[in-house]
Amino acid sequence: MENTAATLTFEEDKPRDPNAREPEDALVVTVDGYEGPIDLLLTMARDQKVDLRQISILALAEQYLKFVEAARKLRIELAADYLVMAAWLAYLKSKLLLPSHKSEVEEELSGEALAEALQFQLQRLEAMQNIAKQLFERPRLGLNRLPVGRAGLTIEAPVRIKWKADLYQMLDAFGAITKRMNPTSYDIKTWPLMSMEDANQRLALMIGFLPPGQWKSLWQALDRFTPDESDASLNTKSALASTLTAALELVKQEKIVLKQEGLYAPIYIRTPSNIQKSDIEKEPANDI
Amino acid sequence: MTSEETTLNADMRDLRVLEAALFASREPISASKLNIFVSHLNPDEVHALVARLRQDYQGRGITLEETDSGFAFRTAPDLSENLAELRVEERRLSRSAMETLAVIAYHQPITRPEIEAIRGVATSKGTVDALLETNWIKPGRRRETPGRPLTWVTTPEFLDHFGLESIVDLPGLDDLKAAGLLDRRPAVAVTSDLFDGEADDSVEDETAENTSETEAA
Amino acid sequence: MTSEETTLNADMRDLRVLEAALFASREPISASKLNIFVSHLNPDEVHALVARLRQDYQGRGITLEETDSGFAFRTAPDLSENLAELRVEERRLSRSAMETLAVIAYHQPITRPEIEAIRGVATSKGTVDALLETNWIKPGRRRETPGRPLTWVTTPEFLDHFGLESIVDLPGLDDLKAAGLLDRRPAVAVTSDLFDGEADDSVEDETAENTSETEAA
Repeated sequence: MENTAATLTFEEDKPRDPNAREPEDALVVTVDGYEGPIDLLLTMARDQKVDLRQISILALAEQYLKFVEAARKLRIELAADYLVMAAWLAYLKSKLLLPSHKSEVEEELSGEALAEALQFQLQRLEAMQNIAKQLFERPRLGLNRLPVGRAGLTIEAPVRIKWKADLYQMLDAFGAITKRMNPTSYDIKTWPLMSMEDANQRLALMIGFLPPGQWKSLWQALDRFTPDESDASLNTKSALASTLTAALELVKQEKIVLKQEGLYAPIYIRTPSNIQKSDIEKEPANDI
Repeated sequence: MTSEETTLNADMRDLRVLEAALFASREPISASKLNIFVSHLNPDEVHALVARLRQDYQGRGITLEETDSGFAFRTAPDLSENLAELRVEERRLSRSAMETLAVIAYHQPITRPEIEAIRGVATSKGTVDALLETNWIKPGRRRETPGRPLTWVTTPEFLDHFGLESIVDLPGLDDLKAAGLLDRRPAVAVTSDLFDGEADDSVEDETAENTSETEAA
Repeated sequence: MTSEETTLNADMRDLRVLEAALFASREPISASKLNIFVSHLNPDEVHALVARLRQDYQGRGITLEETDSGFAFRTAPDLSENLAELRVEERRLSRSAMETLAVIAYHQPITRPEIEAIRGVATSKGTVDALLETNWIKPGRRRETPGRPLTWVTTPEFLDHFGLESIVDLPGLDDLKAAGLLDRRPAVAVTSDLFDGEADDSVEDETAENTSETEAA
């Protein structure tokens, strides 16, 4: 992390000039071929061509945020977990840039600690990707090492039958019965609405994506959790409604906390600072 | 194989290639086909190598034989009585037997009418016979209900064959769904999804309950 | 094979029987199963014969391999380019399936949420399905934590396919362990140990326990 401190620059983003050619236009915005945000981050980190242990997490966060910004400009809808990562990195960036910032919440992890965690995550994933490559380069059975075949046995003996089945076949058969006996749906065209189930899944994924602790005291506007807040289509409206309902359900389960400063004001969301119920009750009164 | 001069020989690699090819092939290989594996050699050279291979295996447990269709390694004829154990024919279960096995595994102890209700088809006698032959299922206790129907359970051989430590280690419905093996949502169904979720839970509970029964048995 | 004294040896027949049995089976044969073919011998004697067989085939076109599931003859890896003709069709796995396999192999037994935490992405439907189909992974025991989640482990077929004698022979395992990179916990939990020392003891214990389990396997 020493390195991160060295590369800290306390500069605000320059005011945007609409006529200037933005450098991130040159950025190739595509998430095809990435397994997820961590994989994308890892690819960006590799492009820095330094050892992962020496990498500047701050620079990496900035690169990722630029990428997401460029994607938004091009109206490319990013999957929820990419947006969660962006929100988290923005938070991390602010913590790294304001290292002395006193946290309102006790036990909040420092920016360095969070950067360290991300670095570990990247190292671990890189190790797994390298290992996967190594594994498949080994002399494999049937490709580089051929099984010695039964070229016909000259044996005079009664044939013994050996039944053979594998677990996959059995599970597959069981799945087939369940599928066959529970025909669910008629193929009816549906409105382009975000269902409660979708919103539930999406929100749960976004909340659950990061391990507990990383989101401490990170208030996020609720509409960041909807697919695309920029248009006023029926789908967007339904998405907001469904997401709010899903969020309320999660509040009930004490998985998140909501906050609204006033009537019609934006709604904010974050994970509880602690799992304990007592801590949730300590939240300001205007929490829902 | 022990002789030093053989190992040191220049065409040892060609010999090894032919040896490996003959071992790996399920069917006999003709002389001309063998030549493809060592294409830089002429047919006479290939024959010389095959002759040498044959000599190498003289007196071993396997011999190199020449038949009408080509060359092949075989177990030495004088060992047949010792190898009777290996005269095994692998057979695969039919789809319906596989389904029945899966139902028994997940719902045991289960009666035959219950199996039929779950699968939605009558179980043929051949299916049960085939399963009994595998030794993967056996009759369990009779159910203490009118008619005292016989139940079916899986055997320790079943666990052994499928590499499971216990029946509770079978993946649950959620795991199957996650693996894509139970994807029963081809079209979007906005509200019915929620009810489906509940239905799944109840099935899961039932499975768990039945499983503990099995363990107690 | 040319040496007279070998042929004359008293246990040559036993050696030949084992050789023929190993040749005739496409799948590995365990030491105890091998013993059935030469039932008058004790396990140590069987091992000695297998060791001798293995030596006999040193430098030949096929080698006697040993894995957790037993012994099997396979063609020598250095001949693979010459035998391309005989290769089976390769089942291509997606990058995510390969990555998931590596995560399971090196962190086993591991639950699905743990796999997802390490990969930083939800496992897509069908990835586990594809891996199950290869028979390289199977469900392990359920973890004794709330919800009793299913764990995943690798199979003997996995070892056999990648030519590993056992799990501890996975490439780079020791280095990864020494670098602290084989930790199934979320990144924050791992690194926050350094900062607040408030590690989740239960997870820690379990990790240690499971690690030794893997080593023992």
